[in-house]
Amino acid sequence: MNWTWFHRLGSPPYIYKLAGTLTPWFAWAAALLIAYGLVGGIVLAPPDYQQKDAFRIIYVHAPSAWLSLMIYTTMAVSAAIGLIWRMKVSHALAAACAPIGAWFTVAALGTGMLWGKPMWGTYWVWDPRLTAELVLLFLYMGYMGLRAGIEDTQRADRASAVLAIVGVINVPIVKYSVEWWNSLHQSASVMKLGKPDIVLEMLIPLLVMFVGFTLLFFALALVRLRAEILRRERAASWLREALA
Amino acid sequence: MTAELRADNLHLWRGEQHVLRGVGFVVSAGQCLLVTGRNGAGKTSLIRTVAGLLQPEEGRVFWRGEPTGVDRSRFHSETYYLGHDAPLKGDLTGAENLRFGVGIRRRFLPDELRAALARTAASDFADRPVRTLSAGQRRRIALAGVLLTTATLWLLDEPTTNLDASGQELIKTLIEAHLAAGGIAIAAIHHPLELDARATTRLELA
Amino acid sequence: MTAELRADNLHLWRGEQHVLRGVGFVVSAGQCLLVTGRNGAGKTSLIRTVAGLLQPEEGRVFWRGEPTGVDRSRFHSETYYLGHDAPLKGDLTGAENLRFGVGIRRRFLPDELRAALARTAASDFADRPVRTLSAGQRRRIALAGVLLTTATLWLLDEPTTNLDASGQELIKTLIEAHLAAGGIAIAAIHHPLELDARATTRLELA
Amino acid sequence: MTGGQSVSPWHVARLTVERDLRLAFRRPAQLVQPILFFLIVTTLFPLALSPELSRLRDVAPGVLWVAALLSSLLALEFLFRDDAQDGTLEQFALSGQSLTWLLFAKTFSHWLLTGLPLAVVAPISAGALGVDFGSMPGVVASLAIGSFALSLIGAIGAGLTLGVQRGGVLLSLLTLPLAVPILIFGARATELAIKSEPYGAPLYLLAAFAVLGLTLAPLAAAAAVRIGLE
Amino acid sequence: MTGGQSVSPWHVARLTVERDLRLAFRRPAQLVQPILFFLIVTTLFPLALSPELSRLRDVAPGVLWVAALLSSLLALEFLFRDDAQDGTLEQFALSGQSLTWLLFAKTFSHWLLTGLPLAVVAPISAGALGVDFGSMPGVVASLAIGSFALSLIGAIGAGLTLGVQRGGVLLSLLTLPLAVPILIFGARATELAIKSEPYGAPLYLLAAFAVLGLTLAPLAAAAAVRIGLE
Ligand code: HEM
Ligand SMILES: Nc1ncnc2c1ncn2[C@@H]1O[C@H](COP(=O)(O)OP(=O)(O)OP(=O)(O)O)[C@@H](O)[C@H]1O
Ligand SMILES: Nc1ncnc2c1ncn2[C@@H]1O[C@H](COP(=O)(O)OP(=O)(O)OP(=O)(O)O)[C@@H](O)[C@H]1O
Ligand SMILES: [Mg+2]
Ligand SMILES: [Mg+2]
Repeated sequence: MNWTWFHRLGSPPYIYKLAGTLTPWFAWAAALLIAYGLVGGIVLAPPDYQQKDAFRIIYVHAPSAWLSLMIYTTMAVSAAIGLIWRMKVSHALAAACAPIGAWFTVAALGTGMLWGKPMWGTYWVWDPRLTAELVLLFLYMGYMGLRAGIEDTQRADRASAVLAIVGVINVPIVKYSVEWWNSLHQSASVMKLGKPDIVLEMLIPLLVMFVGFTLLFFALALVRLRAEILRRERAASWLREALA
Repeated sequence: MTAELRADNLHLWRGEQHVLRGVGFVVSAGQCLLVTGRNGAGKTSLIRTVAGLLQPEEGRVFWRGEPTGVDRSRFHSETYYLGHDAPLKGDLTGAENLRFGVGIRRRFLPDELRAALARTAASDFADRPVRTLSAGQRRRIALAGVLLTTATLWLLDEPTTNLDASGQELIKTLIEAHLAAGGIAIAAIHHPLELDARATTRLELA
Repeated sequence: MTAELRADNLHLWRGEQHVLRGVGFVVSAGQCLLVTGRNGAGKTSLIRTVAGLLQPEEGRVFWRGEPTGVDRSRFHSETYYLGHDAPLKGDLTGAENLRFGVGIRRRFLPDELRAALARTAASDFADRPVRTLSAGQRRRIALAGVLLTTATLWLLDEPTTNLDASGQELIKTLIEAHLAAGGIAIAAIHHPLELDARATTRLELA
Repeated sequence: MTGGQSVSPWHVARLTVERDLRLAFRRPAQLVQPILFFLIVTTLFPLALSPELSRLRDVAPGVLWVAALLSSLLALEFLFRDDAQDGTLEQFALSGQSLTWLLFAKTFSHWLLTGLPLAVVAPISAGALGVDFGSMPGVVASLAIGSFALSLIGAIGAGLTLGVQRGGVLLSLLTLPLAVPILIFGARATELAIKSEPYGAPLYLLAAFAVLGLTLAPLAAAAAVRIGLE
Repeated sequence: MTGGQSVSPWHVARLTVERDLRLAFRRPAQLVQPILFFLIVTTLFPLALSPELSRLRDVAPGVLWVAALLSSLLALEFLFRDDAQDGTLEQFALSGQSLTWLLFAKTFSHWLLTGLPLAVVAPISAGALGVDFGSMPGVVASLAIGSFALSLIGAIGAGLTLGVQRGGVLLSLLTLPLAVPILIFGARATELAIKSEPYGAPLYLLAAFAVLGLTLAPLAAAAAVRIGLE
């Protein structure tokens, strides 16, 4: 089997350039999709017969929540790759993901709380899903805290990788908490096997928002990844050549 | 293959610093490598790299012809590393420290323990909690541990630190006996150690 | 009264051991007392007793003719003690360590700080966190602290530990300059320090 | 040269546990500290809250479990700390023995010294909070199993924070999210036991966590410790 | 020889506080840890207890105060520990400056770094426990003053446990009994604040404790540290 592609992925200069090329594409696509999704969701979709307009928070809430989980998984997988194959770029990617994931988690929590007030009459309840999402935020913070606590980049990489991998256990807990425990929170209506039970006019903008958020994540992650690579490789010769 | 330690083109960065720049050497059974160099030259870093506690960016260390990373536990079971600080528990006595510390590596009889302590002139205080020992007394306990382990490869970082004149002499005798029995030693030193020149290689780090 | 340190008939027990048995000496301005003795003889204990960190069972220490316990803070403001381990914060740089560590004793200009660091050949790494320094580099930072404090009485426990050959020489030069300026030094040593014989007294602990 | 008999894994584990127990018994004051801490925290609540027993009994599971968790966390900090400082951990890593196994032995003796005693004295606190005598077996069992799982999970965090100065609080931060399921099921088991309802289900879940921890945590801890030694 | 200008007590204190702040800011992760710990502990309770807000509000003062106390205690362990280990404390004692004053400066910066931030973030936890927004000033004030008193009292314990390995739990044991009055009055002030009743009386008592601590604790701590150095 030909492994050159894999080794190329491990090379900082290659990734640095690749990321630079891809970022604008992702950024523009994200902007367009999110704009369309917002218009579609907030203006065009009909109000919910039960929730009236409050349900429109879903267009930010659900994609943020999905991404908070997806980003954690991405982070853990790339940390694992870094740990196993000693790939520096992979660690850099994991480090780049963490703050973005944390912000999406904050967004999911924040919009969820805003939504909770009209729906459940309170901003916060100690419900399994909500709690697990909060734990996810703590995990992100623990990850960043551990990184910040260890000066040496390589040691920080590997130590935090172990944590990211161990913490991945929480992802299925968030995902399936609604089914395992009876929860106040909505159970999966879109992200599930079989047909989604939500009307099409509501669904399409939601999916568009989801794809838009994902691309936004890609764009942000690549920008941060480039910064990470710059920081790590500041002594390397290829960088001096690239910048000269 | 007979005992032989080889390092090839080791490159190590510590933070911003390129500490080891292509260091290489071969030491075979009955030989001692004395590592010298000014403060900060990289002696400790080299010894820790050989022990496997630091990962070099480039280059490898071979033990009996095989990279040390391949069968790490076999390599480690033949190696003993003694760093700047002796790995002793203040609340245990010297003898207890050795019983547990060396005990996880090999079984030995109480007599062997006593003999090792006697050789480093540590018998008198081996039954006092290490916490109450002077700096040099601690080193002597740790040295008894080196003997008791019967490892083939000794990695010693400034072994004479804190030792009095008789202690300096002791280090010399111990290393000589170890080499005579076919062992290998790598020692970082600042003060000259008058070992038999034929058995000694010097490595000056810059 | 001019600078003079006198110890009278010091007796100190550590645990079960009668470590100092009637030790006494006088050192006056421009003089150095070299304390030698085998491991565990009581060198560290003696120095810590003089500094006031250990209380002798019997005997007293006099500074400028007065018992040191009487005006402890005046005695301490004229004394600097450097023990087996250098009192440095790993997270601060060498320069910061001195700025805060010595800063609570006296005010000094940044130039003085730079000069002290230069004299111990520590300028190159004075701006790196101490955590990332080698054993000898740390000692050099600590020695710059000794200079910067401008104390009259230096209490040094094995000052040459971890230092390379140039460092051994440095210690000698620093102590000589200190004595020439009318200072007093007490140093516990294992390796001979070739100081001017006229300015040196030896105390062999048994 | 490398002579002498080789050592069996059991011998290695026995020596490691024996060493830790001996160290602990050298300072008996230390032995009772986690217990006393637990007892004090559980008595603080009635002080800060209200002394009505009925209300206390309602919060008893929560109080007992939070106190147990905190007491574990406090003690966890020392699981590897001393050994890291004096170089013992380095010697473990260079001993040629399995680091995973050595760390597991250490974690086990840590539980023997901190978790188990806590479960044993829990009836005192529980009694003071108004729990009936008949409910005690459930309380003790859930705390014993739960604290074992906590020790195992904590070992990962303790390994990870080795290189970090003042890792204590960071350790708590890393361990708590992972410990939440244990807290929830443990408190649930205790609550059911106090209400004299069957508490088998959450207890089995707790045991499942412990088994999961048993297989994974020492591996992760060993990886973490290796990194920490660099 | 002993030349140079002599230093004023203010300069000494400023340097000491500056050093501690700088050390803390060198590791920003450490700075937020006590806060996070506090937030996490206060969120643990609802998990172990029950998620009903009305019931939570009842226990809120107790939970907040116990969490604050524990977070203080955890942090206290490091008040002198690092300085003792690396010999800084020894140099303090031998500096010719007043050890009492130096230790007071250290205690003050410790409060700045751990107690004060905790009081500042308390409204978040209080909110999660169902406390109304209007009650927050009382909650914050009582925690700020209380944590200062706790730091002072803790300094004595921290000094006394210097010589003791793994002093952490012993430290808690020594400090807790002295901290109980603070806990009681603090929780009382917070409770009154939550119920929107006047909470001045317990708050003054808390302040009185802080002043008492201010005058006595550094003296006792200095004596304790001197003994610990032997
Ligand atoms: C702070 C409070 C909240 C948190 C932490 C939270 C968390 C989450 C999470 C983690 C997901 C993603 C689940 C998955 O991927 O399967 C999600 C999805 C969702 N949430 Fe929330 N939520 C909160 C409040 C609310 C409220 C108040 C509502 C409305 C009543 C709501 C409705 C939804 C819906 C409809 C979805 C999409 C479900 C799907 O199709 O998978 N959430 N939320
Ligand atoms: N804390 C203590 N408790 C009891 N005994 C002690 C303590 N510290 C040292 N001793 C004993 O006191 C004696 C003198 O110790 P000291 O450290 O002064 O020796 P030293 O001359 O400095 O030795 P070295 O050359 O090894 O540094 C030794 O026998 C030692 O074992
Ligand atoms: N943890 C670290 N992070 C960054 N740099 C380090 C670290 N440890 C050591 N260094 C640097 O690496 C270089 C080599 O250090 P090392 O400890 O190997 O020197 P050494 O030859 O043992 O010196 P000494 O004689 O003083 O013990 C030094 O310049 C040191 O400052
Ligand atoms: Mg070295
Ligand atoms: Mg000594």
